[in-house]
Amino acid sequence: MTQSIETPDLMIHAMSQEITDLDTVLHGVSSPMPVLAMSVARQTHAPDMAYISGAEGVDPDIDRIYPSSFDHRLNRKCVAYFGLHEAFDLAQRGELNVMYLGAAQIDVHGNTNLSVIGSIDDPKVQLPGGAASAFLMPITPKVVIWMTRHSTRTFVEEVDFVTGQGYDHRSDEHKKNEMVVISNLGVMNFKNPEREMQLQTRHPGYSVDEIKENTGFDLRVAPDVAETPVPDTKIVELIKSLDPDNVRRTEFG
Amino acid sequence: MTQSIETPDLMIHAMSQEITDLDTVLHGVSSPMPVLAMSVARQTHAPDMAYISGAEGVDPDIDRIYPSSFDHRLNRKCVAYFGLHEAFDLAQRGELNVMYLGAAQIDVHGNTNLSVIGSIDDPKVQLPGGAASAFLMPITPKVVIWMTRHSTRTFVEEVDFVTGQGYDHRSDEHKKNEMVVISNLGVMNFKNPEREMQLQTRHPGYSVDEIKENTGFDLRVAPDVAETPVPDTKIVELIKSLDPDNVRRTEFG
Amino acid sequence: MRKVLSSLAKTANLVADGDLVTFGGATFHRAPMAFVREMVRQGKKELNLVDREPAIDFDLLIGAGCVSMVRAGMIAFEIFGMAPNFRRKSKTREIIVKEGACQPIISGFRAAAMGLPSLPVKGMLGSDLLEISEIVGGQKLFEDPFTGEKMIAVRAIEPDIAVIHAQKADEFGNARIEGPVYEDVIKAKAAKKVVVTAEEIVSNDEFRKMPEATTLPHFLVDAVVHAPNGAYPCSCCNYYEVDYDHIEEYLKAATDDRFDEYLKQYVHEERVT
Amino acid sequence: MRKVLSSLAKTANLVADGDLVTFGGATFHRAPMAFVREMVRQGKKELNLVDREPAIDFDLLIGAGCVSMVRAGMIAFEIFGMAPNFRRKSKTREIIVKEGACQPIISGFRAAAMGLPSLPVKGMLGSDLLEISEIVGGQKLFEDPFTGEKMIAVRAIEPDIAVIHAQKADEFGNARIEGPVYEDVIKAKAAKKVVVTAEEIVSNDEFRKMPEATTLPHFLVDAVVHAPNGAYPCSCCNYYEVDYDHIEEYLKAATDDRFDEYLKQYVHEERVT
Repeated sequence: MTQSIETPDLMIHAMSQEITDLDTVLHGVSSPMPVLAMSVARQTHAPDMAYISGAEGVDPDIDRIYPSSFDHRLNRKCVAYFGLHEAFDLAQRGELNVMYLGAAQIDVHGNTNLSVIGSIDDPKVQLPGGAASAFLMPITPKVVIWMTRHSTRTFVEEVDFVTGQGYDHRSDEHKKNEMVVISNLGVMNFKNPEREMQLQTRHPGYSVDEIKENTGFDLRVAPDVAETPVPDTKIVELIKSLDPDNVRRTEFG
Repeated sequence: MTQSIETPDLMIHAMSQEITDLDTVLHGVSSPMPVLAMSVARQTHAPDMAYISGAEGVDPDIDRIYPSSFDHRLNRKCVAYFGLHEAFDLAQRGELNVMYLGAAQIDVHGNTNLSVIGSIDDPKVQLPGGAASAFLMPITPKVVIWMTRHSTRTFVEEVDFVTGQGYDHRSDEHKKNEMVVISNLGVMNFKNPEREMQLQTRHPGYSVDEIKENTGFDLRVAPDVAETPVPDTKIVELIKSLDPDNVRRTEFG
Repeated sequence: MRKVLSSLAKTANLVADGDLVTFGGATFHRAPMAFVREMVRQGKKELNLVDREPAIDFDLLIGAGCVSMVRAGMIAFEIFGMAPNFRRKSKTREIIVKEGACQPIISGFRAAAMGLPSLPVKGMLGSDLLEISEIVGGQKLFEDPFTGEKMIAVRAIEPDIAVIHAQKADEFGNARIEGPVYEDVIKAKAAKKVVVTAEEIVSNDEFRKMPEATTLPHFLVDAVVHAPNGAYPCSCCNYYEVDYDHIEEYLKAATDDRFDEYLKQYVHEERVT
Repeated sequence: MRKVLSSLAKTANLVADGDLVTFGGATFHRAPMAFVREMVRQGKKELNLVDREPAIDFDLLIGAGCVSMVRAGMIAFEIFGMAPNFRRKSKTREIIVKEGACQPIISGFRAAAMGLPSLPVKGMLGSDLLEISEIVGGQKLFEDPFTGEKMIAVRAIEPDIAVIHAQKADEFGNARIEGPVYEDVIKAKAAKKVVVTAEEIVSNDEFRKMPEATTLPHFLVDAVVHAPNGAYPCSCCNYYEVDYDHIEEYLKAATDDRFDEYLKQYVHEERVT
């Protein structure tokens, strides 16, 4: 049980580390983990980042999160409003630096599926839909995918449907953009010439082999693979205070 | 002198008559005459029209005009702001019903010139530019051109440069849109199958022949040509009160 | 300005069976739920719904049998999980799902708002969604006339009707939205007809005192309805928050096959002001 | 948010000779005149100016010899007549005039603001202006990928710098414009660099009390300058009106060949705070 309590916080901390100061960052719908990660980043190492809420507030002073990531209380004391269509324009201009996206399936090239399990013509399961993935995945300098259930069913050889574009579905120009995958087992990126997924850090308690076993393709391992840094007590307390109702745990069900 | 005092008011009244109730109407820059015409229409026969000011106010309560038609005091007690780019979107949707435009030259087909006198490569006079003419002329259901100096130099056989598109420079679809020309001598339209300019009403004091003599092409005369209606005292007083400094007369210099 | 103040019943009558319909708000926020419930009571059929990220508004209409087609970037109940009626009826093929992506849907609305047949967007290339959209005619690959860059043209989405819940409106149709506006102005410009439901009907003078706060000028709006609590159980900024308990009750009813009971209690027997 | 408060001199230094430059405001309203005067003092050269309907801002720079090219929908002094320096120097060919139309210029800014290489517009077809624009590469006829409708593609206009005068700003670059906004938000999004000059520098808390009134969020703004009366002799809504007498004095000076005197008195000897 200790592990299952700590995993969300470990992931949130890892997600927050993907933001560097002065980055302009947006989160989308159904995103308690990104909201917490962005809040942690802003209150720790990236105080000058531009925080654009999916609820449209800019740089809000977030005191706590809610079941909906668009809850307008997440705009508390914001300095301005900035609509999603404006944020998307920013993305088209290349000025949205970091975006957090979810996925039901991901493959070795980073293709994500949020559309259907099975075939599109006769789906076994109709998923909720990709929202901004197909638009933002190729054009955003850094996309962070968070996945709370790392298994051979979610990390697959080939996704059933390409909602968000992995590197083999991108133009050369868009291959330059970075992707990071943060799961409940480790942190993966694509920092190799072939742009295939590789394990960069494993969460404490999981071995490289365990993670590879839970992955549906032959997961590369970065030469400098290491352990995912554990957030200090201050950060864990911050996360707890921002999420008193444990909304972040719903994704780990 | 009586005539020169009354002509602006006669023209303003005629210009106001082109608005029917519920029309959405916009004026542009350097437009004291349209501002007055729209104000008169709204305070008399078209109380429910939508008035969009070039200064961006919607349905302002205008107490007086100023040398600049974008003076923000023209937005007094407006109900909303609506930017020019929004008004142009409305025009592209076909929902801007009436627009007032100026012209330095106009020809038999309704082409207007606001760009250059002489050739574009070696102009005798560089004019201020057509502003919205080339965009709005063809696509707006009704364009009203006001011209304060009707002569053979301004009503010409062929304009030196087609800034705004007359009927011979339009697609069939855009030929359906109406144009009205209101000068210091009379009111002209293009209500004939050939879409050529014809005199519809002559201002009091001017004969048909006089107007034809002051026109640089063979001006058609509508079968039902009549005299331009004279505004009643109430309207003249209204105009006077809205323009205490006689800004409207500057165009007649 | 002419008076356009009307009733829920009369304005819901503006929706014809088969219409392409969109709503203001996003997920659980400022959706025009009073209007949605009235649509259910009036037994609308074969509606074609489109929005970026709808939730209970779409799901309720789907559950009540009013819908034949849905186009959305995502339709879900956020952390509560799948939209239950959407999930069930998409599986049984009672509704046709045309999954879009947020940006092409927003840009489709924008194209219509701008009076253009289509609008270019970036991204999208390489996604299977593009293929599907190309087949259904919503998106097309083209080259920019200047740079030759491969772009996606998104076809204009012009809803027959957009229904928007606002905090304040006057009897002429001027409307003020407080807090996040989402794509509501764009939708109002894009749609053929626009209905505003409002928490409060205020005087025209209230608008003239703060014109910079007016979100929709009257000439974009066809009818206004006084609908206090009109977004409930969704939130309405400065008025009330999401009733998350009600959302869970809805989910439970739909999942436990007691959705008819929910409809009876909260829709058909609702007392409309 | 990081602090970007600076001085007129330093921010005017951000403008390089030859830059494509646009200004906020329209005709005699909220043009960033203090910044314009500083540009003259710094002796900028060969600027390429673009705007929908500029007036004294462009004419002053033209008269001071800072400009080599102008693209505008209209450049005039409203009922006062022609822009005197524009008229003179366009005749002598000291400046090149690329006449646009308002909508293609606005749409060019919009394309850049949206990150698109071009944007379609209606109208324009049949005007000689289109031919000229096609030659200079600003507009191109194309067919809508869906309807085949003949449309004009307007090439994105991405200014090197946009200078916008606002009523209020904070030290981080958040800016509030009161009254008409014109295309100022679009320009700020379109430009590579954005300078805001402001009547007042207020605290960040002032912005957080009324976020819906914030026109430009800080991340769109590169530098902020405190410039009281920074639009003079143009108007600044809620602060001061146009000084029409000064406009006439300017015109007289330019027309009577005493423009150097005007520059000396009002520009070179201006005391800058």
